[in-house]
Amino acid sequence: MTLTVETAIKWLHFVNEEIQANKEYLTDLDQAIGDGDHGLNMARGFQEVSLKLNTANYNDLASLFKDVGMTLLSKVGGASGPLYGTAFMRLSMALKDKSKATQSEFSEGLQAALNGLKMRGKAQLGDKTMIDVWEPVVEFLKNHEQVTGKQLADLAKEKMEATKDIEAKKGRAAYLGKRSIGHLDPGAVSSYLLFSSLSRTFSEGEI
Amino acid sequence: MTLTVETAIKWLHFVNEEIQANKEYLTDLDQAIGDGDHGLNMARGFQEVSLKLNTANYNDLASLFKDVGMTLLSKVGGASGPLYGTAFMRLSMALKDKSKATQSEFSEGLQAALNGLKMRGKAQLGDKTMIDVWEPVVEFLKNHEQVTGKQLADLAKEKMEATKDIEAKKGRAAYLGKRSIGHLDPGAVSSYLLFSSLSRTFSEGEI
Amino acid sequence: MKKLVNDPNQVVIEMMEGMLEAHPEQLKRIPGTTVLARKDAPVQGKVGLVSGGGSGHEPAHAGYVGKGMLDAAVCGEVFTSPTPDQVYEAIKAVDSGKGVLLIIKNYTGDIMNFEMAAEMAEAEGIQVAKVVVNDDVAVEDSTYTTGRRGIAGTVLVHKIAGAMADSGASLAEVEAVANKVIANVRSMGMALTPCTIPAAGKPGFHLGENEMEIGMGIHGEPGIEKSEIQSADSVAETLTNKVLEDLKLESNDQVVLMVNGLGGTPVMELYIVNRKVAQLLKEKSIHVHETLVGNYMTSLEMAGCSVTILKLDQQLQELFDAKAEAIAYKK
Amino acid sequence: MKKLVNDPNQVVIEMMEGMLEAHPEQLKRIPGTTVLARKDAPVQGKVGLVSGGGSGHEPAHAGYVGKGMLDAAVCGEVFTSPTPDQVYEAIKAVDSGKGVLLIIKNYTGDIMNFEMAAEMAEAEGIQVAKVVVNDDVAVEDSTYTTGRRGIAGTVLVHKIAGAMADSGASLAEVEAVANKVIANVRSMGMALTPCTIPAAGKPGFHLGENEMEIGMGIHGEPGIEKSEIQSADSVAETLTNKVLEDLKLESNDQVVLMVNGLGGTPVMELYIVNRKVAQLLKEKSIHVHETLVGNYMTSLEMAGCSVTILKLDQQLQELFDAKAEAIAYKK
Ligand SMILES: Nc1ncnc2c1ncn2[C@@H]1O[C@H](COP(=O)(O)OP(=O)(O)O)[C@@H](O)[C@H]1O
Ligand SMILES: Nc1ncnc2c1ncn2[C@@H]1O[C@H](COP(=O)(O)OP(=O)(O)O)[C@@H](O)[C@H]1O
Ligand SMILES: [Mg+2]
Ligand SMILES: [Mg+2]
Ligand SMILES: [Mg+2]
Ligand SMILES: [Mg+2]
Repeated sequence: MTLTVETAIKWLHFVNEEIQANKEYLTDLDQAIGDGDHGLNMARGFQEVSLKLNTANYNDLASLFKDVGMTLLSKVGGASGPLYGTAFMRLSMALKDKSKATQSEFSEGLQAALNGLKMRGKAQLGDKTMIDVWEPVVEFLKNHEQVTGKQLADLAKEKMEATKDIEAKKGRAAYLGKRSIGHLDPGAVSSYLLFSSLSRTFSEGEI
Repeated sequence: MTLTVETAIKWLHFVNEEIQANKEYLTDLDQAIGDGDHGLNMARGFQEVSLKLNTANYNDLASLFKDVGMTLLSKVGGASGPLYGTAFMRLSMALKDKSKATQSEFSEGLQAALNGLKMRGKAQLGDKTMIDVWEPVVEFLKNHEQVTGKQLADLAKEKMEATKDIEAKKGRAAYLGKRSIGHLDPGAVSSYLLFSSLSRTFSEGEI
Repeated sequence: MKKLVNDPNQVVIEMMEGMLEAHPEQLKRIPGTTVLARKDAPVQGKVGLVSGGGSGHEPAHAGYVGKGMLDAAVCGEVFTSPTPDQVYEAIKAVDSGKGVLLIIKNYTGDIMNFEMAAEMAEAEGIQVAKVVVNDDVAVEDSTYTTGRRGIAGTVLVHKIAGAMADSGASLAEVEAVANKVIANVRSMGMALTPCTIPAAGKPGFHLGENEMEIGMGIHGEPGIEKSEIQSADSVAETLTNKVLEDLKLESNDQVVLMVNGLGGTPVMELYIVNRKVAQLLKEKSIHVHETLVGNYMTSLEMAGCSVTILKLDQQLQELFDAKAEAIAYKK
Repeated sequence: MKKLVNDPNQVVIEMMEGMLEAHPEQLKRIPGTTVLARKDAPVQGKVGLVSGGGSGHEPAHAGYVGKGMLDAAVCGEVFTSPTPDQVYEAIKAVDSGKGVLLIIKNYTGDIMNFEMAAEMAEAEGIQVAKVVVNDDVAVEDSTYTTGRRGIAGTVLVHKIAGAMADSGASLAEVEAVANKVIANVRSMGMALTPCTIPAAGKPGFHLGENEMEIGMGIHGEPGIEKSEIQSADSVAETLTNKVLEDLKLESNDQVVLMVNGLGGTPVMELYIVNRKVAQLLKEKSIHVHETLVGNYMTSLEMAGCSVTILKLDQQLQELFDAKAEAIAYKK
């Protein structure tokens, strides 16, 4: 795969589409084990991202992802805002000056983003957070040279669904203790939408 | 008829019984066109009256009705408290020193009570208040020498039911204007219970 | 019925006990009564101010007991005027020899009970004056009927008459200024949800999922009309316009504005309403001297609000600005 | 959804506008932001105090802006922590050179957003300290999890740290006293009804007609258990005992007691709860220095309450007693 400015923009528009379409679903999930704003937060943030991308011009991936990160940081709020914001800022930093990225460069960028997420949120794999989708997806991209969109989306979906059985240790759902079991983590679902949109960007073909 | 201390006490216990049995009904009526406390107010008041009558001894009607009036005054509150309280105080004053009363003495007493009600509440016949039961009942007792309990109860009932078609001019229902039409006046219903209990006291016979 | 109560028939006494526990330095209970008075009542050389009415409107009225406002509040049963003997006890407890002003909301029951208490007190040689607050423009004012209801504007009567009494004014002077407030204050309310008298155990009226009632009284008495729920702006406009229609303000008039919550409405929504009311007054060049936003005169847990406007003159403004140290009103 | 709103997505901005209209002498908006600051910010020679969080907890936090309490409040979307750029604007607006203390409620989102803002401000050479309030004993405090939530006790941190800052203390001193309050304050809440985020349009959780939730958080996060509705006394006992268990008071200890309403509960019920809480403390010979009863930290229109107890020492007591002139807290 090669990620260009155009494909990145396409990806982010897809993310916005998915988030808007699932706004109520994400909110419902957050009502069950959180405070019911995750859909609202993500929809507000990606709406702005989409607007931004429609009005600005980008020569490189770094400035594109920086804008995405800053927009999410200043529009989403809550727990997910600083997390997704940090992730895209780190991705931007990792892709400094690059106008396109190979799969391995992009995977390294996502690894940096994941590191940022973990640094910011102090969560581990298995805490029932978005990390539970990010970490396996990043691992997979790093360790496989030829990846199809379908493989990526399937993996993200599987890991997202697996958060259902986990007891939350971080984020608002942690207050529920064992009562959090049986519910999907809203942030894991929004992260799944992020990666499934990436898959959609490259349709079913090789990423 | 002759009203003795014993029959008066019997009457008031019957009133209490009827009020307690109709507490929710009176409250429902007051919810429709008032503030929903008439049943609570009357039940609180007559409960106390009943208690009082069980513990005190009376040689004359005046002191008996004075206690009833004072108890209602200090326990009922709202609009109905001062009204029923005043009525029994006036009845007491009219029967000063009497240990029993003839029908004509009692009717004069009720006329004095009615005057007190009108002085206190400034309502007229046709304003959709308890006056709409009191005034015709008192007239009837004054103008007929031999009255059966049934006649009395029937008249009180008829007049009570007639409040349904009236637009309220006094009391809380007046705020509703025309919207008060179609609802019984709660105070007219409690006054009906007062007079139907009187009828019950003398069973079906002559009062 | 979802309420934090014990015995629904004991809510008033238990509330009073809770208030006394919370404010032992400010309040005392006149023994054996439902009267809450200033700890230091009767205050020598000062006209005593007594108000009260049915409970369920908290912080009205006991929350307004304190220096610069009321000397005593009489707590009736929920939505039921207190009885004459209780009001009489309050009058006796606050009279320092300078006389007592009764601030009565215009309801048949309140008028009758307070009147009888006044007669009792006068028979004992206590000077008593009465004012009747009737600020609710939702109800037509007609001499043939009960007239307008007293609602949230009553709090401003407490404030200003209280300041006047605090200044050492005579009973006639305090009465006069209270009547001046009454002549210049107008309110109107609306409700989104009903409320439940604890002892009744079920809501006093019904509003559909998409209905509201404009002109709602503070005991759930119906208002002008039931309608579809409207936006905050439209509600603000309806209430404000009706109040202004009656108050006949001119540009550059000074007013106090109160956006009052009925108990179940979040402060957030009250401020959203205030935003529009303030805009409307600005458009008419009416100057808001001070705005009060909060739960001042409630109806248990009813959701809804009322808008109150008081037209000020120099005297009312100075008295409004005076210090007050009541539990629920500090200035 | 029965609410007095216009566009459900604009409630925060419109509320802020309504607050600015209501309190033009006390508040200013930092242009282009969701920050409400003291009109006279930055106050020279004084450490600046900034708090905030998601909206929907009114009067928290903008209602606590004013002399003796906060210098600025950052208003996030409903139940959503404000973003770092907004918090950063607040820090800049209140720093007089003496540094700024951030008072953060312990939620992942708040911590992260405020932390990032602090990093931004520090990069600009502004001294920033942070304290994290975690008074809610309904949640187990474990280093492996998110830890306890910050709820109504936060208002007492505002009050006491505000008084300390007002005295001219240094940033380190203000931070230290804020941490002392945090170490000595505990709360627990319960709910009878859910609440609805305006933009979500439906209640955040469900409670049956006869159910309540003990340990409910102020964003509708579930608590310890759902149970049948209990009496006010039993609720008071459950909350108080859980708080006391954690606070380990001794007889003759002095405390501040707050019985806080969650927005939809009438003041009457709060006093009924207070009656029992006061009794329980008396039985344990714990002396209540002052009681606060009212809606201090709400959850939109949720019905329910929380009990907060702060253990005082000489210093905390003096600072608690100091003057405060915030919109929603006057002393
Ligand atoms: N410490 C954390 N690390 C990683 N992800 C987290 C953490 N805390 C929360 N999250 C994620 O954020 C999501 C909730 O986001 P959102 O509802 O927008 O914020 P909030 O919880 O502040 O309301 C959770 O579902 C979870 O995936
Ligand atoms: N001015 C009046 N004169 C006579 N009866 C009245 C008057 N005002 C009210 N009432 C009676 O009182 C009844 C209401 O009593 P109640 O509900 O106990 O008092 P409140 O209206 O104060 O809540 C009405 O139904 C009516 O019959
Ligand atoms: Mg959330
Ligand atoms: Mg009634
Ligand atoms: Mg009543
Ligand atoms: Mg949130």
